Amino acid sequence: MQAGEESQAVEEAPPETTKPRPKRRGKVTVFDNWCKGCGLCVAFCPRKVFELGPEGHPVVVHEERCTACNWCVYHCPDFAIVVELVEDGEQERKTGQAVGGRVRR
Amino acid sequence: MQAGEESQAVEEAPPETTKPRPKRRGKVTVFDNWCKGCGLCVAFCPRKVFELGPEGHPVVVHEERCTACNWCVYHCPDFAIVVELVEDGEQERKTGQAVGGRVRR
Amino acid sequence: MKKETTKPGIGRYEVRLAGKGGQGMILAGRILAEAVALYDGRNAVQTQDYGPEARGGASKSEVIISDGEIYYPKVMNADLLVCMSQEASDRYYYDLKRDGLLIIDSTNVDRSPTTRVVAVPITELAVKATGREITAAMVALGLICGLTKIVSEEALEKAIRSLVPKGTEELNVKAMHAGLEEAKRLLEAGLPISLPREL
Amino acid sequence: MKKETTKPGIGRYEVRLAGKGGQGMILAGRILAEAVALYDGRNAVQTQDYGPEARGGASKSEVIISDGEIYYPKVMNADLLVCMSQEASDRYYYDLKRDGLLIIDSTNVDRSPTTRVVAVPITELAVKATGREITAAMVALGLICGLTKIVSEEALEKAIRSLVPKGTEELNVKAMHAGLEEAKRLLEAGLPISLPREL
Amino acid sequence: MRTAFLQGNEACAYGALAAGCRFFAGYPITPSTTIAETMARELPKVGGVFIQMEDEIASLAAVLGASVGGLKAMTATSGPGFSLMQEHIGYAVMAEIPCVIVDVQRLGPSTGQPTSPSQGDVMQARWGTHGDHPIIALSPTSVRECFDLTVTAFNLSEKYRTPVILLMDAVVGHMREKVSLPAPEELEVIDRARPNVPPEWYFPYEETASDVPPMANFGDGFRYHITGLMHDRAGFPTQRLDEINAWLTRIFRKIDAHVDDIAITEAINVEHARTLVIAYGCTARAAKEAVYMCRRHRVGLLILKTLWPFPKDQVLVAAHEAQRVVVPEMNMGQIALEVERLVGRSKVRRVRRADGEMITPQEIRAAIEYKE
Amino acid sequence: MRTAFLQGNEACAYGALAAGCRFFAGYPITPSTTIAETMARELPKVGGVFIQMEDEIASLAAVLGASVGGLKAMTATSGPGFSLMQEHIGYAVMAEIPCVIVDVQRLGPSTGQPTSPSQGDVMQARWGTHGDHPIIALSPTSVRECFDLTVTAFNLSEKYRTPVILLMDAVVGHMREKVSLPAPEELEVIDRARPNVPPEWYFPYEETASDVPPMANFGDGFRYHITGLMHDRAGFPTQRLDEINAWLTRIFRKIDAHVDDIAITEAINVEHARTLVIAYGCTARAAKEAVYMCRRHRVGLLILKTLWPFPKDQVLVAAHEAQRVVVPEMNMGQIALEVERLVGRSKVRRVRRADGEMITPQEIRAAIEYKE
Amino acid sequence: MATQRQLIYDYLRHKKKFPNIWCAGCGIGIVMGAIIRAVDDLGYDKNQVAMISGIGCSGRMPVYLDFYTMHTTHGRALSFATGLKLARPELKIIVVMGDGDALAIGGNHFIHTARRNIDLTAIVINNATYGMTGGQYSPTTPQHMLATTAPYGNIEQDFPICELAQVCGAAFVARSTVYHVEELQGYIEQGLEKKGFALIEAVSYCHTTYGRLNRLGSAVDMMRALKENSITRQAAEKLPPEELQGKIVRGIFVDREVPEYTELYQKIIERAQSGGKA
Amino acid sequence: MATQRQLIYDYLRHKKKFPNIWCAGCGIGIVMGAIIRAVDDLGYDKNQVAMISGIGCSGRMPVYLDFYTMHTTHGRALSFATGLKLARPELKIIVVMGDGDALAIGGNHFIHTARRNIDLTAIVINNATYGMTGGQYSPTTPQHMLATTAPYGNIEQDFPICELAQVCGAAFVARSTVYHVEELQGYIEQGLEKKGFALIEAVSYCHTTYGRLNRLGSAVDMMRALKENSITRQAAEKLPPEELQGKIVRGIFVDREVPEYTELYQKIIERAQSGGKA
Ligand SMILES: Cc1ncc(C[n+]2csc(CCOP(=O)(O)OP(=O)(O)O)c2C)c(N)n1
Ligand SMILES: Cc1ncc(C[n+]2csc(CCOP(=O)(O)OP(=O)(O)O)c2C)c(N)n1
Ligand code: SF4
Ligand code: SF4
Ligand code: SF4
Ligand code: SF4
Repeated sequence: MQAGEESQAVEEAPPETTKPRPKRRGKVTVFDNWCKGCGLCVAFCPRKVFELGPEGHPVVVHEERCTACNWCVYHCPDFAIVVELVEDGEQERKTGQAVGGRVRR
Repeated sequence: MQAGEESQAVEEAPPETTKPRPKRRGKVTVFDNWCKGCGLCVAFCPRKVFELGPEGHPVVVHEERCTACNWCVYHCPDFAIVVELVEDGEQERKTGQAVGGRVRR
Repeated sequence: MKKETTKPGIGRYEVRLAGKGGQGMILAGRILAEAVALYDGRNAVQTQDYGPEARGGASKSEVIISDGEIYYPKVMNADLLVCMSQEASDRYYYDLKRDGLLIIDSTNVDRSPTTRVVAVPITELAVKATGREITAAMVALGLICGLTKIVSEEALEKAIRSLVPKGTEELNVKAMHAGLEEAKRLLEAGLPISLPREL
Repeated sequence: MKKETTKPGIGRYEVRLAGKGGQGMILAGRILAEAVALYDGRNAVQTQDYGPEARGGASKSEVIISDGEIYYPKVMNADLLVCMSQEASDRYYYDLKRDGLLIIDSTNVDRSPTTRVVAVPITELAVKATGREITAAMVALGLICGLTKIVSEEALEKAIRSLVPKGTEELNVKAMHAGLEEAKRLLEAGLPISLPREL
Repeated sequence: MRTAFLQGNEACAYGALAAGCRFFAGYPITPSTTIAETMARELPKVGGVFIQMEDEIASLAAVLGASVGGLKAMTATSGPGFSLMQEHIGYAVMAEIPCVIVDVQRLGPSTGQPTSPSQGDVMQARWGTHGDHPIIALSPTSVRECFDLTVTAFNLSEKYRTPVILLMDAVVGHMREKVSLPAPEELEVIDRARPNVPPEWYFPYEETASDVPPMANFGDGFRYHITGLMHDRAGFPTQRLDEINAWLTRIFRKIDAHVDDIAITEAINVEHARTLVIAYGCTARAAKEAVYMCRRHRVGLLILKTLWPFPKDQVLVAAHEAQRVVVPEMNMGQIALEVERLVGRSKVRRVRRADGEMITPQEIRAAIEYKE
Repeated sequence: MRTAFLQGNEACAYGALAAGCRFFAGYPITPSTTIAETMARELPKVGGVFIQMEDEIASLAAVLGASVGGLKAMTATSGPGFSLMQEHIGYAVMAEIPCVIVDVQRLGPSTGQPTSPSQGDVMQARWGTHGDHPIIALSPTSVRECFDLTVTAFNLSEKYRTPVILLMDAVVGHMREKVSLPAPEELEVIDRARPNVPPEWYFPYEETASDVPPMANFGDGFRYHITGLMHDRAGFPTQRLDEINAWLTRIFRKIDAHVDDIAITEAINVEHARTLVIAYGCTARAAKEAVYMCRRHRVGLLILKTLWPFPKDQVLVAAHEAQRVVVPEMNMGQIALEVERLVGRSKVRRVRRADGEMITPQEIRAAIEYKE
Repeated sequence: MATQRQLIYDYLRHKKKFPNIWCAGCGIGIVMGAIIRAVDDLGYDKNQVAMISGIGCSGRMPVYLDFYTMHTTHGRALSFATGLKLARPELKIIVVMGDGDALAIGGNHFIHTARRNIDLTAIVINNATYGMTGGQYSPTTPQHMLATTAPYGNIEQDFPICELAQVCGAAFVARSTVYHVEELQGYIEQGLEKKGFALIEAVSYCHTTYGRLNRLGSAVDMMRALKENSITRQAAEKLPPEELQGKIVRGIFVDREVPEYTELYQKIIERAQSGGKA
Repeated sequence: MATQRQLIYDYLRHKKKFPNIWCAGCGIGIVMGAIIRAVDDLGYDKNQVAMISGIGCSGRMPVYLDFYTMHTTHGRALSFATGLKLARPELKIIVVMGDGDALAIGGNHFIHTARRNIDLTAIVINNATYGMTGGQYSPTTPQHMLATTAPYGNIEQDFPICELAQVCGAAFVARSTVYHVEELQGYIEQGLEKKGFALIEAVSYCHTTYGRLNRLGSAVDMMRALKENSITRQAAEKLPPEELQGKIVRGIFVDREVPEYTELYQKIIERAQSGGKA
């Protein structure tokens, strides 16, 4: 993104989202051995994909809701989340794409 | 003076001043043992009261022109000049008075 | 020049509490030492070691208890070693006394370095008693008190009340009692425990 | 290990130029030393002392001249002392050699510490020759050259030309010549002057 | 008498307050920070001032400014900060400004190991600033001594108009022990001698019988000059050799001639000792344990509470009959150098460790019992 | 060979350039400033960089940054600035970054007497930074040696990956002498060993046969880590005792095991000398004069060009038959401490002066001829 | 753009150094993520990038990144970086500092480096406290807040970091927060591309010390506060000063062309070598 | 107002310390005159006034003045003064510094002291160079000018001293020159009367080093330049930026009410003593 533009503030979704299954979907992986259980992803994921597990680590409970917005990826201080983009249907699994970020030149 | 006011820039007088003998007059003393001969007083005295002497020190050559403006007193870096105020005529010799300077409270 | 005749090491009892930063081992050591020193009227010295990762790395606290003067302030050969993490257990077991007492938190330690060990699910007990993992350190203190008697129950409770954050006193005392009860249970079961020799 | 046999102090000639900051004594010392070392092909070491008042306080420059190696770089007992101020004369006279040569600038020094002295109105000569007080140092150098021959005229002139500020070469050389002439006059008059012993 | 269970760092802070310290300026650094934190909390209660400065250089500068203003003042730091304070330690010596500088030694060099203890700054305390100067440095071995020696540090600094360095280590600084603190009336507290002449007659750097000229505080009507330049007895810059030498001689004499008053040691079984252990700081505790372990061997122990000026006479006396002198230190051998100089190199066995771990009684015992 | 009439400070700057120095960062201070001024003029001519930093702390930091980038780098200062550099000297030791630090000693402590010479920073060079560390310090006696020892300083710093301190004094620094400077091809110039392994195999702090691991420059494709913390062979922070001890041992050994290579002395008539004079810096010149004055008395002279590591063996050999060892210094006795430790206190006579005046040959002669 | 997996593999010293030492939820790791994405986005070769830090929690960042990395002394990172830049003008140098590091002990180097306008990208992670040493007040701790050394509340004004860099002469100055990490990444990219001194302030309150002492809640609560209490410069301009109190103003403060130091020095070399006035 | 004779007698250590060590024509003495007239004008008791300086030509001023005087170390005068002020809040403390002293080595203390807004009157004598050490470039040497360490011309931007103090939070900031000594005196008076940190920049070019190297003529010529190249803030506002190049802008930059440090600290003492939150 061009600096100076307002960053798109991510809105938190209502706890039980009733929105249809997103077009852009993500496959979410949490590395438990790097995660320290700070809870940022659980609290801020706009689609409430995570819940706090018994060990204090987030558990992916609603992967189907994930829009691959990458909020959690960019905000996890411990590099413990990877979200891979899954285009609906047959499409090959693709690399996650930035919401913002400057286009590579 | 109140800071923020423009300081009254002292104008240099023409070398041979033809102005009448000033009302406010000064008695000018130079302490040779403190004076280092920088020449500031000689150059800037608006009434050209000084000339550079053979030893490199200023010599008071035209005391009668002195208006006790105190330029030399305030600018001599060596505290080597004292100008005492002489009111015209009979008046007792008085202490030099500041052109600017805040009034004592 | 002063000549001293006090025998050193008389009744010297060495305790090491080891775990990870955040498990409260340093506070626990301080509570134990302060209980002994201020309320049981004996001598105690407490020291601590921690890494730069004040909140995460290895951390240990040592308490030397004695009726006489305490010179060397660190554990030479521990009489009592409490390990709240696997790393601590692996690392510190080596200087436990032959007849020393090893307590491990079996919630966190899978592999014990020896079979002569009192394995108690300390963290689990804590969560059960108070709902908060962080009170495990108090459970451990209760356990120590109950098993070794190096500190009196009253002193320990006083020290806990004076040193834990305001508002959490009851919670922590509750955890201590959970430890005490577990100790009682263990003693009744007659597990292989080496208790303090003198003092 | 190296064994040295060179005799020290052979032909060692010690010069001190003393005055006030701003009189150019440090530059004069440098010129003298460089003349001797670079153009007369002998050895010279030059040192200097000055106060924080680089521009006003006491200042002195010392030059040791020798055909051999020079160890101690400072004046022990001056063979030649040039004093351009009263203070310098009062202060440094004490370590002039018994048969050393004392030159004072009689323009600035009123009271000479001894009668065995060559008193020359150096500053006055400078003003006369060049109109500039600051060239007094060059007059002094000319005088030294003429009286003691410790430096050759050619070497001195070369050194002056290479070290004085660009554009002032002629002025300074003129001053030096004024000094040389005064020396000639004095020698002809046969004043009591002790000249270098050896070298 | 007040019994408490305290950290060495806290005891140091309480000692300072008891000694009359009313100003603290510092910059946080492990393992000294709790001293600052205690002072931040306690000083305002007694009307004193705590300020956290932008760095250690400014901290010691502020301490010196406050001391000149008449407050007893202190700072506390550790290795890297102590290095930064060196210029101002020299200034304090030169201008003869009382102050106390605490260095809670951690493992160096450089950032080293911030949470590990060490005794690596002993020689730095003596030689860290440029130019020749005497210094006083004390080193406590227990929490109670952290209190006591801080009081002593203030007393000596006021008495001798000089900076005093308290060389703690991360063991004694962070150790908690039961201590009984003396009541205020039990303490001897020394305040700087103040001039008893009218201001016109006052010379702030005058020769006096005690070698310590009285010190007027700024604000008390004595308008004098202070400088880091060599100065005359009035405090004004001088280049006169006689004045420089007079100052230099006095500044050394005021410490050297009073080593007896300054040098604090504790001697245990040193009479007729064949083996003498010399130790200080936390290592002295290991040494004490070791010496008692070897009771049979005619082993004596000399604990140095004063490191600088070096307690030369005490060491010479204690080592008189010793065939071996063991010097354990948590460094590569610093005090050992002085000991070697005094008793001869061949007699000295160093026990050294500079990896952040305490030397154990066993290691010292091994050196005591070692057969060459 | 190029004959010129130079100041010691200028010769030092030319020596640096000849040794390949291409970076200078400094802050002006009397009497070192002409070194900076010469470098400001000369460096750009050879494509090098001069920068005046905001203070001495930043100056040494910039020097270390530039050295890590691959340039031979130097700074020059005097007492007060040298005190401020202490923290970064420790960093350079810890991170093993080559650099040369010139201290043109002036009279201290504190601001002292900026225009007067001294040898007051000798112990500071050894002990000024916190924590245990070895150091190399050299001290020239003449203008030519200012050139030569600057070259040596760079060579040693590159060879041993360590900061080297050049302890000049205001006499040699400001003295002008005729010198013949060697042509570039006559000079031995040593560059740091560079890794000859692929980047993946490179360990910047590895144990090597020479104890000095090769150094990769930032920008050359070796992406490694540098820290002032105790570190492992890869440069990453460690708390492991085995790694800390390995580092500590190596860092001392790389200097101590090569004292022969580092310790430069000049011995004059020391065989069978009954009286030995040990001197350095400008004082060595007075000593030489004095020794020649007393030719008849079996007087020898050992001039120390290397002060640290202390040339222990040379001193012991030279003092072998000596009944008296005279140590003249322009301080209150600093090198004398080491000499006393080695040859015994009773033999040593100090000749000391710390008022800014050079010690004279006569004063040394008096000590040589003194009858107890 | 590379995937997160790829980024981790490419830019992090992932094999040995993780998990990192920071507290759970600390924003320093978030800044680190923004940096590697910025570097990747700009297509820099890793052999072209150096990272220099001071001492503090933030100062530990270089350990984790596979660049030329240097963890220097407290407060002096910019001075080390200045030397390195002059020796290696071709390197892209990122300097990471805490607020205490950059502005307390390091304040002088901060203003002088900005004044020289030397081509460095400096990132100040402003956590409003000294994190590493446990919560003392720093030059950016807001007035009245508590700190372990301000048990009665902090009485000092805080530094306006961006305004300071601007007045001193920096070429690029911007502020964002770890909540607005994509914006932050953009500023870092702009800073890296700017020829001259670029200063980016990344606000990331320390919840462990500053947050706990001032009862500001968990890492989650403090992250939410960054979102709710911050405002863009554009929006800020429209607000009356009272309402701006306590708000974090985000945006670019300066973006200007100023002659850069290493380039100016190159001209000096050319002049000297062509026998110019010495 | 006292006569000059009286001022000399009252405020100068006239018996022993004169003539002063400064070069003939150096403006430092002129500033000194302004200071004693200001103190006299305000009617302060000498026993109420302290002067603290750093190292440099300007740093020698305290020797000559009959106050409590302290010549500290290079760059640190403000830190010493901070300690003294906290110990003796009743004293009027004047801190005299050179530009190198205040802004090169002392830059950090400068910005922090301004930020704390502690009641000191700081006078920076800006002579555009390091006078004492013989003419090296300082943070106020204008770009392109020569210095002994900038033989090819200075390539650094110079610090805007007044703007810097202002951004950091000083309560009073003003600039004048030694030519406009009465104006300068007025500012010093205002600074002394201001509760809070007051910064007065006195421009006084060093003709001995800076002037000579740059061929700017004698002390007289450079004094004339101060007159001719300076302009008031009011007038400056009306000029286009090009015409302001190289001009010295005189006037008051800030004069505002900011809570003062020693007063705030006094409140902390009161709170602590009344058992307030610790
Ligand atoms: C010279 C010096 N002084 C003090 C310290 C101790 N110290 C380490 S980190 C730190 C401050 C940390 O705060 P900040 O710079 O804001 O970084 P953060 O930890 O908050 O990221 C201090 C004071 C040090 N290492 N060196
Ligand atoms: C730590 C330290 N570094 C350097 C010096 C040398 N020094 C003395 S005065 C001075 C600078 C003088 O310039 P400035 O501060 O502008 O004052 P001025 O002499 O121009 O009045 C310097 C660098 C010193 N005394 N101490
Ligand atoms: S201004 Fe003062 S010092 Fe200068 S010439 Fe005039 S009297 Fe002398
Ligand atoms: S007071 Fe001075 S400047 Fe003014 S007219 Fe008289 S002599 Fe001239
Ligand atoms: S202490 Fe604060 S700044 Fe440091 S890692 Fe923890 S949360 Fe981050
Ligand atoms: S060198 Fe410059 S600033 Fe210093 S006294 Fe001389 S003219 Fe004034």
